Amino acid sequence: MTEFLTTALGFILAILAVGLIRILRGPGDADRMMAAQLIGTSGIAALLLLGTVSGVPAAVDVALTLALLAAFTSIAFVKKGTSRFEADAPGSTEAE
Amino acid sequence: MTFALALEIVLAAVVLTGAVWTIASRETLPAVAGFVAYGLLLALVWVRLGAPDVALTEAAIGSGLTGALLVSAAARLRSSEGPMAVERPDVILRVLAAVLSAAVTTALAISVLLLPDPAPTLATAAAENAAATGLGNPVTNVLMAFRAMDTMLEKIVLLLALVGVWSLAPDRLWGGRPGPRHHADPQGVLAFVARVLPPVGIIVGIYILWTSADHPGGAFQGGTILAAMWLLVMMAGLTDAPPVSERRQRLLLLAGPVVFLIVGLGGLAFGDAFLAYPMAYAKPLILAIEFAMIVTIAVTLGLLVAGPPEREAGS
Amino acid sequence: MSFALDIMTIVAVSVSAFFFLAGTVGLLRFPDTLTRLHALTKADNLGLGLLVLGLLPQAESLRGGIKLICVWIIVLLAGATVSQLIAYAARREGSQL
Amino acid sequence: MSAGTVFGLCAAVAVGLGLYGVITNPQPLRKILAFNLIGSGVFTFFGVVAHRGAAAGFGGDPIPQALVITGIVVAFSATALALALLLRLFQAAGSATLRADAPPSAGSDPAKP
Repeated sequence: MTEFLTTALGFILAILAVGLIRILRGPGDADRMMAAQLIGTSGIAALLLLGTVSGVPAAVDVALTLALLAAFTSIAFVKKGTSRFEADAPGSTEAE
Repeated sequence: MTFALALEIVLAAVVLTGAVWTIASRETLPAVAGFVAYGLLLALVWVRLGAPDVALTEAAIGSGLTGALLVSAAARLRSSEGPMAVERPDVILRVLAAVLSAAVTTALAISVLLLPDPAPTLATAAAENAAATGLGNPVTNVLMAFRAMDTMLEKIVLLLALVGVWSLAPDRLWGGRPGPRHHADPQGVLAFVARVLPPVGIIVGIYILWTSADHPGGAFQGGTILAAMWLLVMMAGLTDAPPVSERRQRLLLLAGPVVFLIVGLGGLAFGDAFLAYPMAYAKPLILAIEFAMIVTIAVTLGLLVAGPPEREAGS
Repeated sequence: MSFALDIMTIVAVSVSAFFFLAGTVGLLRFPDTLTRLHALTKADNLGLGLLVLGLLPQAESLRGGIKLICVWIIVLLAGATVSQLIAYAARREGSQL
Repeated sequence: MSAGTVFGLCAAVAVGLGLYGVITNPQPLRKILAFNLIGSGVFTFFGVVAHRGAAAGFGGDPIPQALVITGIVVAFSATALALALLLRLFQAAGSATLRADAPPSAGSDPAKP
């Protein structure tokens, strides 16, 4: 079982590396944000697998923290320090 | 064993990809993204090194909060990037820097390979004295009891950094509110997530503190989550950053260090030394310090990310 | 019983790896931003969800299992939100062209 | 080759990369990034030392681990202060360069906060 999960972990890490390359290539900011999102999710997946493989149950706590902070950082990336998130401002959203 | 070794080599290679990207990227924002990914992967390394406490800290502070701080700074500095990107140091300097860096790397690599065997360790000493505090997590024991002085001074360093950041404000804005006022559609997605996520985050943050008695966790890590949730609510425009002159906020900033100091002085008065906890009360005292500290840490970290005052208090 | 649980882990983790692969291939190969975003959400929701499902039988305690599910729920919530924000950003970028 | 050795070598490379970045990159923000890279490399190195000291049923020596946690927090506060200084420099001088002879860029209006 450990061998299988280790292989899966290696695979997820490879996907994460692909996500890194996507950030490198761009081209637009949107693609970079998507790649960051993929890195966050696959990082959490890798962490859960690693915790099981290495027998560190606290890895789940790390994953919880990472999930919350990844959401926070992703949103900070999308906002990029601007005070107004333009697409979300009244007027530019679709009529509800 | 070879399976595990292969895994470690793959992990190290991916970590270094992030590091190379952080240095080599031409634009700043992708470099910051690379650094955040690097921090995330470093958390994996820490889990692998048997240090989930450090993994939590790296994931929360090293990657998440530092990332948010760097992103907003990078976005504000973007307009200065144009002429700067062209400006490159000459070839000789770069070659010299490369030689120097390679030399440092080689020296460190050699010292890794030559580390003494068996390694010196204080783990046995930490285990022998664990009964004195009644806590099961050795790292919390070291942070809160054996080396409590370090932790207290670190709180004061955080506070000094905040004072430093605040004092960068122009005179006329002193006492004002940090950062820009954020606005977002109150019915929009951002406001939605800023309403749903923080309650979950607060529970997780307190859980991380609570569990730190016997399992990996702690006040820094929990406090960072709380700070991130507060910043999220601010980013969604649901609340405003308080003016730096606000008295309640100042009290919260001081709560952790003051409780720490009082307990420390109590040790001096009733016990053997500064910060010596009486055996019977060690655990409740440590918990009291940690609860005061998580509040202070959350407020301090949040305000450090928010930055110096930029608007007048009334605005 | 433990054998059946192991089989469940292997199947769920394999399928989850497939979804991660699909999401990544989509992210690299799909022609425009919104379709790439569509591919990405598969990795988020199904990939991680199936991984959590696969790791549940290996969890050491009930508390560990509950925390695993919490991780997935937080990622789902955050992923759904951030995907929308990215889509807005992409539309803004597109309209500027 | 033990578990720690791989990550120890990884840490050595991270320190070297960070040092190169600090020296060669002209942008102060990138220097701060690179400096953080050096810091995390040193922390990882220390983590390898802690891992080798695993004894008494612990996964590693808790003393270096606790020191690294303190170090990460202090590194964060230093980064926050450095970035605030940089942004203030940008506001006051209109450019974020460290060169003394740099012309003020058109990026920002110094009079505007």
